[in-house]
Amino acid sequence: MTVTAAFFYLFATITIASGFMVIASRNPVQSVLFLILAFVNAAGLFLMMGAEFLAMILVIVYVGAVAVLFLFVVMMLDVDFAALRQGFLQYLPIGGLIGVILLLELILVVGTYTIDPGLVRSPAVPIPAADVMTNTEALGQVLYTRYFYFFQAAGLILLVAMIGAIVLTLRERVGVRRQDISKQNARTQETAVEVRKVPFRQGI
Amino acid sequence: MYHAIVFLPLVGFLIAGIFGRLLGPRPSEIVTTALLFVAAVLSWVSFIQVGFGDGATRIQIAQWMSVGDLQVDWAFRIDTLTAMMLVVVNTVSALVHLYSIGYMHEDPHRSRFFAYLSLFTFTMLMLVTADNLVQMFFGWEGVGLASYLLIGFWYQKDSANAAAMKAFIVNRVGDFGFLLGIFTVFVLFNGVTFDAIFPRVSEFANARFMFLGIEWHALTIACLLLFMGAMGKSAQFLLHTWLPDAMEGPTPVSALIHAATMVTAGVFMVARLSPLFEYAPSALAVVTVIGGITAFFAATVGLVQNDIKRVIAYSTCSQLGYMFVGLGVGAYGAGVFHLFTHAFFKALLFLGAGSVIHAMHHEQDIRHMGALRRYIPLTTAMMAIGTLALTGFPFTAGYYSKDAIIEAAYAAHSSAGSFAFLATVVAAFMTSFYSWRLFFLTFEGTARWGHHDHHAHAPHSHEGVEHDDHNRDVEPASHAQHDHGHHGDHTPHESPLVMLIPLIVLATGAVIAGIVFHGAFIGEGYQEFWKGALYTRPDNHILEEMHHLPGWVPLLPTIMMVLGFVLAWYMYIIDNKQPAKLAADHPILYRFLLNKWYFDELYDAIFVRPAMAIGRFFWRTGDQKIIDGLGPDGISARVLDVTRGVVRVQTGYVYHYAFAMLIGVAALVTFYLFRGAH
Amino acid sequence: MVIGLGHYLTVAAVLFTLGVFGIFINRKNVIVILMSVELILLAVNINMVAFSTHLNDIVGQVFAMLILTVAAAEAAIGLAILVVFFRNRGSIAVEDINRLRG
Amino acid sequence: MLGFGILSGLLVLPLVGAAFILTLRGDSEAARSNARWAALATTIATFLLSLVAWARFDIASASFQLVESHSWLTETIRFKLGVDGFSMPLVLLTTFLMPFCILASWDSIENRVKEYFVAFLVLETTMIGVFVALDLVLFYLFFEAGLIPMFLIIGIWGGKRRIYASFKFFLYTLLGSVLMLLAIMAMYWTAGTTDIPTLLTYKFAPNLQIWLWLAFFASFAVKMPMWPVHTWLPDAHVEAPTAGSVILAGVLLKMGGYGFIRVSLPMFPDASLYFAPLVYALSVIAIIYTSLVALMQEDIKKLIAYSSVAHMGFVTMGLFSMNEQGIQGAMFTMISHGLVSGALFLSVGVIYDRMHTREIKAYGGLVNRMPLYAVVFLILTMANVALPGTSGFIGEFLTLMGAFRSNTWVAFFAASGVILSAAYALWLYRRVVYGELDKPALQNITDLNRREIITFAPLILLIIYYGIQPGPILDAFAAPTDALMTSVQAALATVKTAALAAN
Amino acid sequence: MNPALTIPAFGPMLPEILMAAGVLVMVLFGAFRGERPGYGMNIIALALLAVTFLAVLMLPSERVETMAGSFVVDDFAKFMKALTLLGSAGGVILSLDYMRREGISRFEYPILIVLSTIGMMMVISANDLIALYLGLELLSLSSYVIAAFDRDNVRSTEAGLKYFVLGALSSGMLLYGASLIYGFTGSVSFPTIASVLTGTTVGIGAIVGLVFVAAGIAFKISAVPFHMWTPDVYEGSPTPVTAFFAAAPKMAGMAMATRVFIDAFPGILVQWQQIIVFISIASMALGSFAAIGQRNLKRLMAYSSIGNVGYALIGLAAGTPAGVQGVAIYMAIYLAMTLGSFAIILAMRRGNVMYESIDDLSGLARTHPALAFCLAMMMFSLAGIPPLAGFFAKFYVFAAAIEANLVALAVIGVVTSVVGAYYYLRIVKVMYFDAPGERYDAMPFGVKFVLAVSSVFVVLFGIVPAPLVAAAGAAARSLF
Repeated sequence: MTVTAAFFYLFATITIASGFMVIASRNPVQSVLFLILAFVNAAGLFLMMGAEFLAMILVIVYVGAVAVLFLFVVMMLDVDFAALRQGFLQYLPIGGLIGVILLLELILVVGTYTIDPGLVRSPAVPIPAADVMTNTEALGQVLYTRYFYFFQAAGLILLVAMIGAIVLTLRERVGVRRQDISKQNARTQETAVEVRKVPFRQGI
Repeated sequence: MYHAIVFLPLVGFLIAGIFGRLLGPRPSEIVTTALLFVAAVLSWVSFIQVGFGDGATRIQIAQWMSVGDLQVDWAFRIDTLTAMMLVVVNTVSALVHLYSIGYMHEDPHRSRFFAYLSLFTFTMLMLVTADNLVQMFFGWEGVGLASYLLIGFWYQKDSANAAAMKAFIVNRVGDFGFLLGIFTVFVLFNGVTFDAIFPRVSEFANARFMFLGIEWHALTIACLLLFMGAMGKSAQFLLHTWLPDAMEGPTPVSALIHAATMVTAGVFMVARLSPLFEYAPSALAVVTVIGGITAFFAATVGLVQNDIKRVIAYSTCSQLGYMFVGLGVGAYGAGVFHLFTHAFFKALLFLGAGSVIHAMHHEQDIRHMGALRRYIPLTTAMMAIGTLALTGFPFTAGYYSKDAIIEAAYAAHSSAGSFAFLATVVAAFMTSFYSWRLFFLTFEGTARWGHHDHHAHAPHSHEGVEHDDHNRDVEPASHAQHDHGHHGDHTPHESPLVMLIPLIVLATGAVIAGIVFHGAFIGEGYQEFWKGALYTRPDNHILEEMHHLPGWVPLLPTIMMVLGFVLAWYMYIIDNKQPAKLAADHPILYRFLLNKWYFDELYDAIFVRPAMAIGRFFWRTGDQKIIDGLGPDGISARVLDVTRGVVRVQTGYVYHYAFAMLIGVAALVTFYLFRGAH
Repeated sequence: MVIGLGHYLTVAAVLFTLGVFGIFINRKNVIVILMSVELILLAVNINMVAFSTHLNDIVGQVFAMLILTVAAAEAAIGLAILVVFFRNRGSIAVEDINRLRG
Repeated sequence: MLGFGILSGLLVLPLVGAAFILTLRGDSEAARSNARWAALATTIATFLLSLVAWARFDIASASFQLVESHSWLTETIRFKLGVDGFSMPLVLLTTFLMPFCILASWDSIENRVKEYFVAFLVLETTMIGVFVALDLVLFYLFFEAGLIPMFLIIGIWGGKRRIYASFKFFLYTLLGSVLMLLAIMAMYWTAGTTDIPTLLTYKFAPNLQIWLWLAFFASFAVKMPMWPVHTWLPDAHVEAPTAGSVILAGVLLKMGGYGFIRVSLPMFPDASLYFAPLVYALSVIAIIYTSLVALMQEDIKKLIAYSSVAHMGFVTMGLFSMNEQGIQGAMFTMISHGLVSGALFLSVGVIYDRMHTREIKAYGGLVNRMPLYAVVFLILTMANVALPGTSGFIGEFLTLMGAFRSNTWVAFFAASGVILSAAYALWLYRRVVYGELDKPALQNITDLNRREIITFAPLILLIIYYGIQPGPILDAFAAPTDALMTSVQAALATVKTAALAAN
Repeated sequence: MNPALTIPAFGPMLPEILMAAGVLVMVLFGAFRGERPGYGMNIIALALLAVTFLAVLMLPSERVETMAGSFVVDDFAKFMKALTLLGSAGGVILSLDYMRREGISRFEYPILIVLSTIGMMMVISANDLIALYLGLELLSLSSYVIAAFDRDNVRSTEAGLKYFVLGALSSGMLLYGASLIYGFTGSVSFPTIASVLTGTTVGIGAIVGLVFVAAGIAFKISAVPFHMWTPDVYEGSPTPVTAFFAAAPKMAGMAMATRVFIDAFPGILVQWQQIIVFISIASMALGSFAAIGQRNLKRLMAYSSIGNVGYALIGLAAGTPAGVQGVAIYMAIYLAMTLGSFAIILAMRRGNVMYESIDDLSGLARTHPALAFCLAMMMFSLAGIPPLAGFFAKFYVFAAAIEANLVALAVIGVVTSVVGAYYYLRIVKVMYFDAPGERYDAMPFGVKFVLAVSSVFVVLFGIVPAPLVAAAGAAARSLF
């Protein structure tokens, strides 16, 4: 048993266990936290496979942004968690059975993995050896050239995400005071301050 | 000329039928009657030409059907048989037309009546002039239609409608056989014209034919099927039930259609097809037996009937049986001769009965008649002549023809012939008895018609164990003008001249037709007269043998006639308590006969009711429950069940939807794993 | 014992199943469903990277990276929809998302 | 004119009339009247045009005539029209019956008059289309398209259970025909074309023939309709307005028979021989079964509808007897039945318009007040029971003869229909027309009016004329029947050879 | 090692580039202009779609690959893109009046439609799994948002949420499948996959991957059993959005399915044919049966679209040029029928109330004869009754199935089409046979326009079918 294997089993076990906890945990906040744990350990697996850039992305983007976004929403939506507990086990047997069958089949399938060695030797874009070029650089080399199209498409998708999020959630609430910088800058003493002479002992 | 003979009645029909309402009744009567008289005169001319000269011919009128090897034309085949029939039909028809002018003079629908009569005459002429089986079938069904219309002429009478329907449907049963017979003939001979069939019959003398899975002697099955048609039309035993009911029609109709002409169409057909039947001895035996049974059976029923027309109707039925016996034993001439003479005396009897009914203000029950001789002497005389001719009084028409048949039956020396001989002899006795019974009850004895409210007295009948519903026997009183029967003069009155003239003419025929024509029809002039229109095989010598019988045989019918007369005289003149006593002593037999051997009830039980029950079953259970229930309605109900199930699956819960997707994927993956990749 | 491709694929398969499982077994809370989706995508990424390494082909990693990008966008939109739904319905319980059915 | 011929004209003319009626504005009495007259004029013009086609038609030729062909879906699936001796009389029947339908609807249709006539004119186009199509896809197109207007006619202007009846009619016949569509496609891929003249000469493999035959049979049997898929017909007939029934019985039912003669028999002769016993059995059952059912009906239209089923039994029996008499007789029966049953439904319409009921019980003694009607109804009844001298006889006689030649059992049982038809028809006549007029509601019923007389006169004249002189129609069938017989006999010969070889 | 820096050919991408540039302009324009009444943004979107449509038509007709083989243009892509653009335009036109009257008229709607359309066009032209996935996500994410566009409506947001959750699951499945295919074939590029997966040495992994990919695709075209979202989303979404969903993404989805199966997996046709046959039968059956139970028109149309996808898939199952031609024809005709039907649903408005129930059509033939006639024609067409366009659609797919010897499939297809005819007929019945209700408001111009165009197409297609048939034929041939 090598160190590699030990790390693999460590990361894999934690990933799977926390993945399980994501769906099993009763408190969504805990679920998010387990999700983060799963991602971090998955990043470990990525590292072991030599995909350093993706590992980092996973931690930075996922843990840093997406998971936090989840957490934020969970917190924001003031959900009564206590009321959300019934019925969990109602369909578990049949659902579980089918899930397990699917899992076994998938494992069976990957167990049969064979591939024509010729294909391995003739990849579309080979990964350069680590001493020639870092993983990050290699990705960057193809992403902006060969896969420029995908890059742009991903941009459009993010645009959609932005527009979508805005169009759904942004509300122009009446009665809400907003900061308007140009208005602030345009203020002068005349418009902002009115000097009144207050009559003595009478008030306004 | 033949065009005129056949089509003049049609012209009459069209004129009276289409313009009758415009013209009014009188012109319709005159036109149709006049045309018929012209046709009748022409018929006699042609009869003399053809029968005693050399006028046999074929006249093509038009093509009818031409389909593949089936060629059917509208054409006349004129030979002696046809010419004879033309005479019978047109003469009787013309006389009946004339008679009807008087008989129907109160009826508002007279023009329709005359149109129907002419239509009937036309179709009957088409039948007898047919040169092929299909045209004959045209006439065959055409007369059926006319009969239907005329029986149902008084459409307000439900019984008349029922009788009309019955007549048509029972005839259709016969036609069913006729059709199949035509087909068989066509398959055998590849043609339906007589010219195509007759010369080739001998080729098929031993041919076999598969029919309904049985291999038959081809000509026998063909003849049997055709004979089935004849049975229907000629009211032979088993298919006879319509004829008595047909008396619901006006009396002239009974005379024309149900005595003289239409009902003899079956006889004509067998005679016409004698070349076929000659080669089908088994079929002839059947004809003989059926004829014998009919002669006997109808006579038995006739013994006890009380309706004047029904008695004569059963007599007709019985006489038709005689004719078939004549044909069946091979003596076609005798059968046809009886047809010829019978037309005269039976039409005479019917018209005479009509005259009686007319005199009695539409009373038909002979139990309510009596002593009419004094009131309507001429009618009585005519009826007497008719009765004499019917019973075969020597030297009247019936004497020659009927006795010839009885002799021929004896001469046949076959078991069927012997049976027929016995049946006809017994029937001759009964014929005599019931004919004279009718005569005595009607014209002799005491007048039983004085009390016009006899309907109210239930057990007035002197034979009265039971009797028919009176309403069935009375022609409708709805003829507006004809209400004098109820509050006017009840005295019977002699009929007008237009009704009497036909009686006289027919009576003349009934007396002399036998003497004049027996030589030509069945005697020494046979060959020259028929000129092959009636075919007999070379080995058929029955006409010869008829003349070499033991001496008692020709005497027997006359003896029977006398016995019958004497018995009737005894029972209805001397000791008129006897009949009732006799009926009371043998109630079962009496009822059996009175109810016509229960044939109507039997048919009702085995055909009519089951047909309706099956029809209802097919409809309610077959169509609605089974076919619709399992078919469209059932399927749509199942579809809706499925729909409800499917809609219930769409629960609205995301996890169910996801689960469905998972199942889909898992199922497909499993499928491929188990199936394995190729 | 050499850690090969099969190990990674198995981990991915387990994660994938857990993700799917989380979607339809969950009755509580839509957010957990969104997280389950993230698990599925993580499993796919593990697959992608594992294959990429095994095939010595960088396309898999590019694909994985794009998947990450899209996953982020997806999460954003999903949460946005979730928020508007919550505003209307006052609940994010899975059982309550059932106005539309039949 | 762009190479479009007289047959296209027959298809387009009714549509033009329909379009014209659609342009009429408003629902005033004047507009309705205009719609009626426009429809009548259109149908008469169409009839006249079909007479022109008839005049140009060479009766002695077995080939397709007045052919026109335009590219349509692809080069192999073309818009091809033409007529031969089988279809020409049916086209004439269609165009001939249409004016009567319009006349029959003159007063009885009171609401949505325009739509009604539009539906009828569209229906006419589809019916003519079925008979003149020389491409199977086109044939199918018209075959099915007729469902739409008929569905609307039954559903909008029908009786009480019109919705049930219209759905049953539509779905039943649709289910039957979709299988035919698949068969057409299979033929397309096998023979490479859907051109009917080409397919008539194409020899399909016997095994394929079996399946194709069955698929077509599913469609035609429902359309005919044959037992046991006949139950839509009584419902549809009963609920349809008078003119709808006329067309349904007069023309739509004929499409099934036409299909058999156009497709099943000539293109699948082996299969037709193979399945002839089945068709015989169904035909005989239809004749006896439906006649018995007709006997028990309480609704006049239903009775006539069942009698139609029985008559169609004669048609199928005749067609599959596969000899001249049978085939020509069957074709003749179709024409004759078109006239007779059409006229019968018209005559039911006459009293329905007056009394608004079709219950037999509600009538009785009509002859007292309606003598003319009684005559008309009598003649039609007699034609319906195939009295010689009416057109009904020719067909029934020939079909029976044809059947007798190939199977005596069939003829034997079918001939019993002769008895049963007399029973139900006369019983109906007796219950409706004869008897005393004692129903209070009937006391003021009026006899035929001038329009109705004009409607019936030509029909009755033709019924009798063709009964006496069937030549004009029969001769048209002769040439194509001969052609058909050769192909059928060739198939018969192969079967016999095979049987001999097997022995 | 520096990969050679080559500039890819942008020509074939011109329509997409136009759209992308246009949408950015629209975003900027909208952001600066803010919320103002009027149809300005919609007009721009329509103009953009029109220009793109022309650009698509002007593309060369031979097959061109670009973007390192990720993007392909051929006749098939042109045909389907044209349909998609028409569908999107329909979605925009139908929304014009509706959005304003419902008070949800915002400039993002046309933008999202356009973005979604870009996604569709990417999908249609995708020549590898990554492009496919990205296009699909672009399409889907926009769709989720516009499903929930009526954000203050609980039904609309529920529709969006359901659509999103299930859509995310399906794209996860698709991705998992893609990863398996990638792993087992060593490539994401369709031509390469096709060249690898030939002969008899196809591993189970690729097939399982294909199953997962098929699941993702089937979700998009709402084929059973991945259809469950469809009725709910169709019912809940604002009606023009539903019309859009039923029209445009279906085109792209079918194109995607066709391209994936025909282009990438021709070698294992026997394997995937069974998947398609299965989901085709299931879709046809479910579409027909479930629709009978519906009272809501939009929901009914959802089941109708499920059924129609089943029919279109028959053509795909055949896997032959005739089959693809059938798919293309089917989708074109389906587009017209579906837009026409939704136009009528959108015409059912009195004041501020929209009516969606079948019973609300009662007696429409009396109150709005023309409208009723159009809807009746749509329904008969959907039922596949000749001579309406729907018949030809079915004709071509069934013909393809027969050619490919899929007789059982064809028979089941025609039988379910008869079942389906029942619910189409029921609508006709309600309109024509039942007693009339009150009149509806006059149709807005856009709705009228869409209805008129689609009705004319549906009714008169049978007279001149050749151009479309020929174009579809060319499209189909370009895939083989």
